[in-house]
Amino acid sequence: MNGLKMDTYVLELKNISKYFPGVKALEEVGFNLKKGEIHALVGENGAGKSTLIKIITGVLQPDEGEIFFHGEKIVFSDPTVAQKNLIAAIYQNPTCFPHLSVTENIFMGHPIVEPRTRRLLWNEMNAEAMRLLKTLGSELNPGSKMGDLSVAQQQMVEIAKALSLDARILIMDEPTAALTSRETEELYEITRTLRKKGTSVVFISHRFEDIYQIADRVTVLRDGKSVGTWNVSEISEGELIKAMVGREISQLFPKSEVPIGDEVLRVEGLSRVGYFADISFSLHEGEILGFSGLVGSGRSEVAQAIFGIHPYDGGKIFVRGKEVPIDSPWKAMEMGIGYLPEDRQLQGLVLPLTITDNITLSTLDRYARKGWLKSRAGHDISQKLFSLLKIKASSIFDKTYSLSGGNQQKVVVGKLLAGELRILIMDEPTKGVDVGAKSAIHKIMSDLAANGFALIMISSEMPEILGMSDSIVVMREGRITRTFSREEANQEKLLTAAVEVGR
Amino acid sequence: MESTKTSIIPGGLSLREVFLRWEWLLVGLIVGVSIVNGRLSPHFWDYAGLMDAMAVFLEKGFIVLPVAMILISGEIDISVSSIVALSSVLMALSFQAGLPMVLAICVAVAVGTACGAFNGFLITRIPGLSSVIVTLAANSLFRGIAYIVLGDRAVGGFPRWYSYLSWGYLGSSSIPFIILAFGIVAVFFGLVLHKTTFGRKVYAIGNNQVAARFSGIPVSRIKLILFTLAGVMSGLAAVFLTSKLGSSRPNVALGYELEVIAIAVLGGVSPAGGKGGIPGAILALILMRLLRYGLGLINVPGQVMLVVIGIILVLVVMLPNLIGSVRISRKRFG
Amino acid sequence: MNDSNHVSSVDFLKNLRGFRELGLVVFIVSISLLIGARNPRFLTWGNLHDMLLDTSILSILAIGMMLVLVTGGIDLSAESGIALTGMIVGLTLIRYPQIPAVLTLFMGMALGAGFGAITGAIVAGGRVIPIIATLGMMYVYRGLTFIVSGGRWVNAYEMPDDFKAMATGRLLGFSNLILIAIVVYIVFTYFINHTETGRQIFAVGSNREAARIIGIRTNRIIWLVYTLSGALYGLAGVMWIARYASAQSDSASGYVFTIVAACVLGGVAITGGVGSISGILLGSITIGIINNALPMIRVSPFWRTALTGAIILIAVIVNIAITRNIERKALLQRKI
Amino acid sequence: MLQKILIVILSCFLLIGMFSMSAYADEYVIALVVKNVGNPFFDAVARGGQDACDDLGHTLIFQGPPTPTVEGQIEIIENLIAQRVDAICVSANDYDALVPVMQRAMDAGILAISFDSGIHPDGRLLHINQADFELIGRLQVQAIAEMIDFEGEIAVLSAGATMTNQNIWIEWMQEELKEPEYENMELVTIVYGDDLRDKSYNEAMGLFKSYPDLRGIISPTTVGIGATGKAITDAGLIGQVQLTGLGLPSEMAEWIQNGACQAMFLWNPVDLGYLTTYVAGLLLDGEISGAVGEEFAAGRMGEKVVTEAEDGGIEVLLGPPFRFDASNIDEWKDVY
Repeated sequence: MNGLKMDTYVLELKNISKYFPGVKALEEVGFNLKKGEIHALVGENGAGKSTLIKIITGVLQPDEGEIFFHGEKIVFSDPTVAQKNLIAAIYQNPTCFPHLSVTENIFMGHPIVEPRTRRLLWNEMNAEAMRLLKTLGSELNPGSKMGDLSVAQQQMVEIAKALSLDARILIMDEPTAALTSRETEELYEITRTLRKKGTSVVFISHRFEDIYQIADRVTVLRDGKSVGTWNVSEISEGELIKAMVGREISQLFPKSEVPIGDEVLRVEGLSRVGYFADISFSLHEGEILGFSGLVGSGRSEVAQAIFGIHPYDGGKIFVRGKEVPIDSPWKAMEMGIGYLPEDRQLQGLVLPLTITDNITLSTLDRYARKGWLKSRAGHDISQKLFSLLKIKASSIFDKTYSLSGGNQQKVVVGKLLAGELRILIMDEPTKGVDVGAKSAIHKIMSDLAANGFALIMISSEMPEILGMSDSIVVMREGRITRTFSREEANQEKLLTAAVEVGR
Repeated sequence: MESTKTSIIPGGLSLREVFLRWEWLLVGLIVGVSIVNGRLSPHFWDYAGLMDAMAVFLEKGFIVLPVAMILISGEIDISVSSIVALSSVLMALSFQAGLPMVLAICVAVAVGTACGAFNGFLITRIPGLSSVIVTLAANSLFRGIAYIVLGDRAVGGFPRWYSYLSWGYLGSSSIPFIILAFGIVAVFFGLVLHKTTFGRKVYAIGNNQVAARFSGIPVSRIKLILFTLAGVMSGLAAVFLTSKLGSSRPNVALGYELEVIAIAVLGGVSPAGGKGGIPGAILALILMRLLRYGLGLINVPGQVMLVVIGIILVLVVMLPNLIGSVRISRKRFG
Repeated sequence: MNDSNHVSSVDFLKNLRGFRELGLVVFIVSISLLIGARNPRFLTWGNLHDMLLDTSILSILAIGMMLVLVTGGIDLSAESGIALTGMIVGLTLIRYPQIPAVLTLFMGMALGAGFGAITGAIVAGGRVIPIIATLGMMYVYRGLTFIVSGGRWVNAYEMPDDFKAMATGRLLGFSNLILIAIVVYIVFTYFINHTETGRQIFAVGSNREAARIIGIRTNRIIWLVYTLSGALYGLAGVMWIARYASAQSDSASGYVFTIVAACVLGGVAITGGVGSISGILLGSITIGIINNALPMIRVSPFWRTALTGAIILIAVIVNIAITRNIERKALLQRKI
Repeated sequence: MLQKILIVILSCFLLIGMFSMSAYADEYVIALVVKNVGNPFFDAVARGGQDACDDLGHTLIFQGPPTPTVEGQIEIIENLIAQRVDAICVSANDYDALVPVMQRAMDAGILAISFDSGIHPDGRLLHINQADFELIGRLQVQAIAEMIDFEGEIAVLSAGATMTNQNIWIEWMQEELKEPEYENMELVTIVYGDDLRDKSYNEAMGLFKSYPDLRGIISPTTVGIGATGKAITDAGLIGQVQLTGLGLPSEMAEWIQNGACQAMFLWNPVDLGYLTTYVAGLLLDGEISGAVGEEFAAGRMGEKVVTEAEDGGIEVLLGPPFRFDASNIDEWKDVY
């Protein structure tokens, strides 16, 4: 028992270093966690946050340094050791089992069993899963298949799983990235409750909102080193940004005013059975049209229908006044429509390929004569975009999996730009992207609009929507509920339209 | 994403370099096997014999090429052997019915094309139908049709020149004609896969089909072409195989489907898609052939040969993993 | 939260997935009635029993294959594993005919588990892609079958009577082999649905990285499924030689395609994560019917191969059509 | 660890290879290429071949593909040509398909002989015929007719649909059945078990069900007759359905003793291998020329004569097939 060591930290990491071939992922990082505190861990992508977490959970082992658990030295040789010591983690991309039920996802690894025969007790587990989900305010059926759930719902299950472990240390890696504001509020509430019960929480986020709402202390990592730890009440947003990026970023949302030009895209009564219905809007040159609404309200589905990924079964699409039937992405791109997908790793990039291969992927036929590749032409274009977008990599021949999230996103944007497409649909363009890259992407979008491009931006982040859009469409359950101009929109109005209170 | 940041490889080996490494391994093995063979049997270094040995069942090689491409695109085709049988049988029948041999050969290729297109059509048009299931069933279906049309008969009596395809030599040299034919086709496939936009798209699909689709690549159409291509080449293989056998029966080319996949994978093609290339597949074909030839020359019984080939297949594929893990652990602790 | 609406439709869909198996049942019943109309003897108890008997070995093999497929692998070595264990047990019986028949079953399982463990070690430890590792081992085990037997067969007269009686004997009106299959099915139903390890197999197949992160020893699980597959083909190998009263070195050549077909028909996803005991049982029975019924309705032997292929293809397509139709209906009912 | 074991195994194989190579010093090398290895029939052939080589002082190479495919045989023959053997004696998997490669062998100055299952005269110098095709075909019909008193339905369960020998025998069976004494008998169907144990067994079971009045089965193939014997026993039809054909005594002992098969036929494979190799040796030594009508002493086989074959080539006939029944099976079951 640790009765004598009352003042020690629950968890203390000292001088942790971790090397990967050729890279120092962490260098003499120190980190500590008090009982019953919410400790935010921030830093740009690639700063080493994920590595640090993997070390705490035992997925990775440090090359140097020591870990103290309740004041005693401990070695987390594999994930089970951490689990036994009641350390649980909720990862950035929900690490779920898509083919299995919610109950199984919650209890995999620590099932409720009949003590003597070790038979799984399904009824007990289902009941417990139901109870846990209820405490989270979710009415998910524990028998549902995980793969059928939305990302936000999966996140809920992940949290329920952490609760079921009754963890003393809970690590949340960007838990709010996929959540809507209302869900985020719920998550804050749950986190505070946990704190009250004495659980220590490590909270990773890119959103300053999260940090200032719930965190007690904040540790900043930069380039694998810890910059420092502060009480949240003692550090301003500006100072925090400065600590993270090592420089000051003046403005996050630089959408410049440009004259709105001709109509380039008009959608009339678009519908797809089971997903959305009666969608109508129009888009003009130089305009950024924001699409707001809860996750699952059908925003992405509309975008993908316009891009030809999934067919629509009713309505019309007009490009520059001419009706065009769009049945494939190929056709959409022929019409000058481009789509930046929400999930850049799954939908946007072919990770094992190089930057140039990815940038030229959708326009391959242009760098070829009668099918034979002329690589030079492609390289030239890539090189140009590489410099233009300020992608951080040694060359255009780097593999995209080795890039940070923000730079990966820039490559996807580059692919879009290479296509010389004039109508761009961007689905969550800054999701999971660090502050620096986020501002860069916003700058690019603004420049594009200034050059007469027409943009649709789907985003779950209110400040982003409000800051960037010329006009805003709000969707709820597959239908457009309201359309706002830039001037009349505010956070409250958007939210009201998204949830439509009093339906 | 941050976690992938951790996997930066120093000096970033490009895919091409990795290919090269694998191919060098195969070249090394080929040299090794040749040396051992040469020591074991005095007949091994007989140039003409070696050429003839390379030509034995080279028609399998014709199928390896498109199958490698299908594997690279992340799909699989286990119906090729049956397509060979059906093409062969229908070619023989149409010849027997009075068609000139040249047209009968066209029939074989046409039948192969149709079978391949049938596979491709089902796989691309019915979402949820995987290539494993389709080609597994088509494997029975095509061979079954061959049995239906030919029953227990064999058809032969082809014109004399037709046997030249598999048995003839180039002029007075000792290079079999089929080696030249295969060489031409192999170069063509190598160029298509490695030097054209089509090939680039195949790799993109194999590495990430969703992203390929989101990038405007017509995934279905390319897969349809790939399966049709496998059919075309199976038809062509049927032409050469029938020439070799001098007659056709519904039970020719039994068991080719797995051998062909084994050779492609030995050549560095990953059944998971996105990896490998034509040069590797060709080297693997040569390696496999030399191995069987060498073992045959010293009269290793067929059953022992099975064991040896099985072990070598596993060992060769395991080798890079073992070397890799040794290197990593040395780096970590050394 | 606004989950409730979405969730109910999801649940609806989930329940309907069970209808995939219903589709198979409909297929089995209708084809049986069709064949019964052509040859009434097909629907007699005696024939149905024979059909189950035919299916017993296949259905046992299908369990092992399913476990492997669920982890995203495949075990091509199963077919030569059958021959090898059968041959070794057969040869042992020549030398020690006094071995009780029941013991041979366990002997086969132990041998098979040993072979499976080697295959599993190559896949899990050597990190060789399953299709190649098991293809290689398929050759190796087949070759070893020739080598251990020296090319000879084990003939009926060399096998002890009680061993042969095991395959022909009946208990409570059911052939012993059917009973063995039933026992295996009960054991594995329990294993898959009610033990932690059983569920971990599905977890590994569903998302290997996630399984590793929560502390499942994924390599051990992968090794385990090949070992279990081995134990089951070992058991099947003994049943095989008992049933046909002969151990040959080329036993079960090409049989692996039949096993995979049974699994695929039963709804096991080649990509891993999905598979159910009831599904593969129905899949095996469907294959059993095709094998058993076509000779009975005097289909020309030259037509059978093609028909088998066509039936598998049609069954799978019909199944997909039904599922899609149901899903579409569910979508139509969704309120927008 | 595993690797070490594998390396040891590998080097063992290489040693075997060296060993077989060291035998090259002898005068002539005669190769016996059989349909497939792992078949006791051909093992007996090999024993006979070895005896003949011992008698004549030549070297024997025994080879065959693991599965009975013509592709496998072509590969083996190509390898034999490359190592310049002096004679190739082949039991063909296909009557036509080996002709080109055997012609190439002859071009290389190699003696080309077929035995057991012949090839077209264009591709051989001589065929060693185990027994007259006509005689074997007719004999089997006569035997089954006696067993069923010249009355009732009979069926044929053959090997693969493409097997040369079986197809010729079946033609002669049909010819024999045209004789008036068989007017009350009817050949209802020919089915194919592909020489696979499970398939042959299922085909036999299918016959019982689709032809309830079936009285007899002729199975002119060793796997088929063995599987049918087992099927008759399992179905409880001993005495009701009669069985004859060509089978191995070792395999058929059980079914002859229990009455499922009253009698069946086969020539002596040891003698067949002996005669084939002996004739090859004599031709190489120049002792005989291979002209029609030539008489010669074939070692322990006694006097033989070169005759014209049915297909236009020349052949040497081994002699009439041997009839196995309950009275003599015990002496033979351990021989082959």
